Amino acid sequence: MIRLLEFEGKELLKKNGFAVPPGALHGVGAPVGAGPWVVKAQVLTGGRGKAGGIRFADTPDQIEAHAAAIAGLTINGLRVQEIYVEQRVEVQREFYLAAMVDRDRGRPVILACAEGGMDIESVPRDKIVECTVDPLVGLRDYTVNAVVRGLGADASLAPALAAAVRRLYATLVAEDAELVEINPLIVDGAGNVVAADAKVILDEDAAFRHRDRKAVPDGTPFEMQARELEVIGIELDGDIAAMMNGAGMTMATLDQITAMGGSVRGLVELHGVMWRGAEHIAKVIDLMRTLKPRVLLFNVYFQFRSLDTIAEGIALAIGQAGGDMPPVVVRMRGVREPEARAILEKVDCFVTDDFATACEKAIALSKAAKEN
Amino acid sequence: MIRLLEFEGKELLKKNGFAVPPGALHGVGAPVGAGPWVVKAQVLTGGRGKAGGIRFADTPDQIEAHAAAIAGLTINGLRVQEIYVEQRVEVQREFYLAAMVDRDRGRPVILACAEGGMDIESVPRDKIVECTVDPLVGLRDYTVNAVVRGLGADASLAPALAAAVRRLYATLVAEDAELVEINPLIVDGAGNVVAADAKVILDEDAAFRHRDRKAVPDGTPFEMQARELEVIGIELDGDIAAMMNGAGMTMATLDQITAMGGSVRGLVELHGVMWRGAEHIAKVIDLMRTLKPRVLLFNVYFQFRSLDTIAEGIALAIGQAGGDMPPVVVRMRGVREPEARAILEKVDCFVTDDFATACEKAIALSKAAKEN
Amino acid sequence: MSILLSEKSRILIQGITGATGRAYAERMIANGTPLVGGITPGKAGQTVAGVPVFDTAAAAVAATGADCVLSSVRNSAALDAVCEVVEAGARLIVLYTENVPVHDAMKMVAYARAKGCFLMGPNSAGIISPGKANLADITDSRTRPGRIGIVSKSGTLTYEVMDSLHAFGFGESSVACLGGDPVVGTTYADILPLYDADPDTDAIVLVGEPGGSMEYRAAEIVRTLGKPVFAYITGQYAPAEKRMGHAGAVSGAGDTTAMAKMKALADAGAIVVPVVTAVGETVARHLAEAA
Amino acid sequence: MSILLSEKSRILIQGITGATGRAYAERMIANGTPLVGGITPGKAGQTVAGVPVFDTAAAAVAATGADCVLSSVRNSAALDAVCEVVEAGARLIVLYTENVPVHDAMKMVAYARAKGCFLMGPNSAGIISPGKANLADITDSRTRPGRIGIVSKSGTLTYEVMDSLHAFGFGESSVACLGGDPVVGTTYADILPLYDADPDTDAIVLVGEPGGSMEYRAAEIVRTLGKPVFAYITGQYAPAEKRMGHAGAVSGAGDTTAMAKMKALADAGAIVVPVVTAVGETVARHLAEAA
Repeated sequence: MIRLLEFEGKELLKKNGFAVPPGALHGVGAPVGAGPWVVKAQVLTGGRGKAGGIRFADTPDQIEAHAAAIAGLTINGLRVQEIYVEQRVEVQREFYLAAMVDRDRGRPVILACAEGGMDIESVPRDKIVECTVDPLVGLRDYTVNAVVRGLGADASLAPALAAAVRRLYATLVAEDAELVEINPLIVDGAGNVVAADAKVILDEDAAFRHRDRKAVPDGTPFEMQARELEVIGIELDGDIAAMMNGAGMTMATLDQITAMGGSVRGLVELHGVMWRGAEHIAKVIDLMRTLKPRVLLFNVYFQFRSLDTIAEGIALAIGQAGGDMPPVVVRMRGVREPEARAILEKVDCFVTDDFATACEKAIALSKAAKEN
Repeated sequence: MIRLLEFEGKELLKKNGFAVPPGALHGVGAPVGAGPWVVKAQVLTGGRGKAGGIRFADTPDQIEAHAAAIAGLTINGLRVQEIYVEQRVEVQREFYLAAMVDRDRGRPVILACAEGGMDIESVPRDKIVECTVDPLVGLRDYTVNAVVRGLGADASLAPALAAAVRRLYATLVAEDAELVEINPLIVDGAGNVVAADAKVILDEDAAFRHRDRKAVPDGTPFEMQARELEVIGIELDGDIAAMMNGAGMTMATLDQITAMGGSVRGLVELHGVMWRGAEHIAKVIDLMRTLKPRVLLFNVYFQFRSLDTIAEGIALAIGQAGGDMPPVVVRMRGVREPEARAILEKVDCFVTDDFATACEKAIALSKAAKEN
Repeated sequence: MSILLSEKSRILIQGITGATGRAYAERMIANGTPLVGGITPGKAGQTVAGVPVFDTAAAAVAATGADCVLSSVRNSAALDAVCEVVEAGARLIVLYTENVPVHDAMKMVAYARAKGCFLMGPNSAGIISPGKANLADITDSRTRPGRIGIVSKSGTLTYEVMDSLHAFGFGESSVACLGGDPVVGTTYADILPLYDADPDTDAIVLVGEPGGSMEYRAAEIVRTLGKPVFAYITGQYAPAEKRMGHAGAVSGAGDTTAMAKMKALADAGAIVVPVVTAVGETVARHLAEAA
Repeated sequence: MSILLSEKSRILIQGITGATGRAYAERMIANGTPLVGGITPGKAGQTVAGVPVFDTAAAAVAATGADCVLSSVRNSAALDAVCEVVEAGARLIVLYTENVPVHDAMKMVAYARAKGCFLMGPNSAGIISPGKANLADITDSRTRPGRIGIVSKSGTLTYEVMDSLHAFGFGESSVACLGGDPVVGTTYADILPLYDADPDTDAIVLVGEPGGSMEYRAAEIVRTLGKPVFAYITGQYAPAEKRMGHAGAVSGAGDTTAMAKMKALADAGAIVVPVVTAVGETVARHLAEAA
């Protein structure tokens, strides 16, 4: 899931044939064209307007003043990443238009509303037209026409809006996007259809089709570092850092610890890096230690790969850490279990083959560590 | 079914990204580029080479001599329509490659053979690779690869041939073609993949997607004139000219007349022009009379449109022809039958509501006319 | 009973506000065919022949529970129209439209088949279950309820077959016209087992034509059926390689001639009738002998 | 018996000449899974683990009569691979590949469904009918033939469920892993009726997760079943809006949380198990009470 900032989204829309207001990042040359302008906070959250992240400027001096003010903002807990300055467009009419992947229905869906510019979740459901597209036949005219009717515009605008709907769907597919939301899509003073905002989420799994794309998924520093190690990391605020194989096991371990009265500091799902060997595993363990957990828990069950690698990785990490290691609990089951056990006998850790026992032990150790 | 001459087919291939040898119609400016050249008869039949319709020229004078000789040729009963002069290409390797609509399977099919330049019907069936394409998913790599393997070329040629296969399929779909056959597809001296011949059949029903296309289906003058009147005409060499509604009725009438010992001079299927009114029907009847049939037979059964129009058309045609009209037999059934009968009572013709009776009468009249 | 279409069907007309659509709607309502609505984009809220018009197939199906559609749109809109009603969940579609591009036909046929929808056509004269529902260009008064099932590629020839059957006292359980184009959705092989399973059908009349292999697949099915099949193949004397209006009727390769198909059907156990006017008599003779 | 996969299945491995494909092939042959061939373009004529390799799925199906495929190809080739085997007529496909683009997943799922093919995945751990055939990354020796049917989105969690069942003397009729991605072919709603109809399955264990609505559709089916369904939903304490490796496990909107799903399943009559390690004990207690 790669979320784009507004200006990145607009670049992508422009590349796919949409008209967008002329603009540039603040600090990159002079402001585009003549004023008036809009100075916009670039940040991956909504509600920018209310938070003072969108301001109008008539002169270059005003741009500077607004940019300075916006640069210091934190909106919904996120710091403003960039400042974008674009020409202000005269608005004749505003619509809401979006295409997204509906994961439940397993189909692309197009959403349209005659009223644009507001939070779509606050619009009554019956004012939103929702049309799915069957990937077997693609976007066809009957769907385009139904969406355009949903926008409720004059007949004279219908051809331009139909073209925008086709372009939107083509963008969703061509860019492997999970969401392309234009809110508002506007009709400007000259009667042109222009994308005045852009919210785009891309599918990182399709990177092989977009080699030029630099994947920039967001997250906490821990989560970003985990991604660099090709594992999935999630940061929480409890006591135990746990490493599992498989998403189901990861969630089940979180469930089990929580249900038994413990708490979790962080989760790492390592499925997919086992082939990298013990040293890579040790690096992941080092990363887990940066969370300063009270206990490290490993809960792995391998039916295809063998357990030696993970055991070697754990032993390596314990050895390298010296005394700076929190207590370690290992639950292992599966292929080459006796061999893996033999490796771990040489280092200081608690080993079991039982899921519940491992969680119990980790909770007890974390509570003991807390009391000290 | 619009069949294109070689040079028209090559223009279409070029438009769709294929390399073709540089060439031009004879008489349109100077020969393209430097020699040697090939001078080719443009005619809608195969076997041009054996018939002397394809000749090599090293000098402009030779081109003129060959063109004069070819212009006079009749190949498989068809006169040469145009003469095409193109640069002669050095052939390193020849393949057969075609895409067509397989009407039986209801799918596009791609045919490939490692041996090109010969009549594909003479190639053993097991040397031809045949792959259908499911229109729900389009042409996919597994099919492209299977076709390329079927061409049996070196791995170094595979990417260029794969591109040619994709282009071929895209041409079939984009041009609404029923057949795009390239025989031979060649690898020239420089290693380029070039379409050295082109046989293309287009679907006239898709004319609405190709407004710039001038539809030129072929046929006898009678058949072409019928088409101009928006009916389907077929010329045969017997005695009775018959007009029916519906293709099934048309064939059934031919069957019935033939089975009962009669013979047919021509068939007209008028479904689709009924809304044009009596005068148009009369024009079609005038066209039927140009076949000089011994009898005119009408066999119509309308369940949706009413019979008045056809009756009026027949009456009009008989009136306009004066004494120059062959005997007329009318079989009518369906909507407003009494009204139609009343119209025909005023002119000289035999009317019945029975299919077999009408055929019997028409055959008797044609035999009587023959004996005179 | 009947096949595919009955008095319980819930029918929509696609393009109901056009001249042809309106004429069909009025005829259906006048003759008791269960028409429940129509589709014309931008005309929602209107009524035609007393039934409501909707903007989209999805809205029409949601509001009326329709399961059958008669589609009479221009050829350039046919692919779109069929995809829309297939996606909306129609179980039976009659596509009356002629001159549909063959690439569009291939796509719509593939889509309808994938979704388990019976598509009659393109270029189908329709389907009728006499006395129950009429989704065809066949006049209600020219049909007669009865126990013979007809399946035909041709529309007009079907009139002859019915007349011939009526002359010997027979009527039809259903009449299904597959459509004259070479690529159509529903084929003989799909229809024959439905008639065989229908308790109110005693015998089946199959009307075929030269070109294509659809009649050969039908012959394979005929072998498996319990009921007699009477087959008439038109175009027995048709010139080779000529196009007879129905693009399907191209008798090209040797073994797609009418004669070859008649032989294949006879070999499979069908009773082959040489001329269309003899269908009724042949059915009467055979059923009398069997009784 | 078992569902979808049995000793009569005829199995192909797509990508059989790769390292993973080869490993699967050797394990299958060693454990008696009816592997009949493999597909790798350009490698026709080779053999792997004693079975023949073909260039195309069509050739492999024609030569071997195969009906099931295990596909282990790179993510960029997955859509192509699935389309090829669906078109070749496979009835069951396990797509083991992870990180398949969601647009590709939508296309392959639509195509497989349209053709009536059971697609497990993308990102499925596979399906196994213990003692008969193994099309999964689950070791044969860790399974035990028996009368409990398992259907799960997760692979690893399925190991825990089996261990928990084995501890109480149970075994599995089949184990079907749907795949961890948000868009997968076969769903709980497809599998549950198969277990219900299987005479050799006594009870069903359903393992679900937060995100999506698949478990709600499962609950609707649970109401209609005659056999007891035991449901464990993982991610009960998962933070909202976090991605847990399986892209599907996004607990976003309020009502796609594990807790909400547990309630829906309980309301539909399923026996909800709060922790995965308690599955075996719960099944044992319930079946003893019922007996």
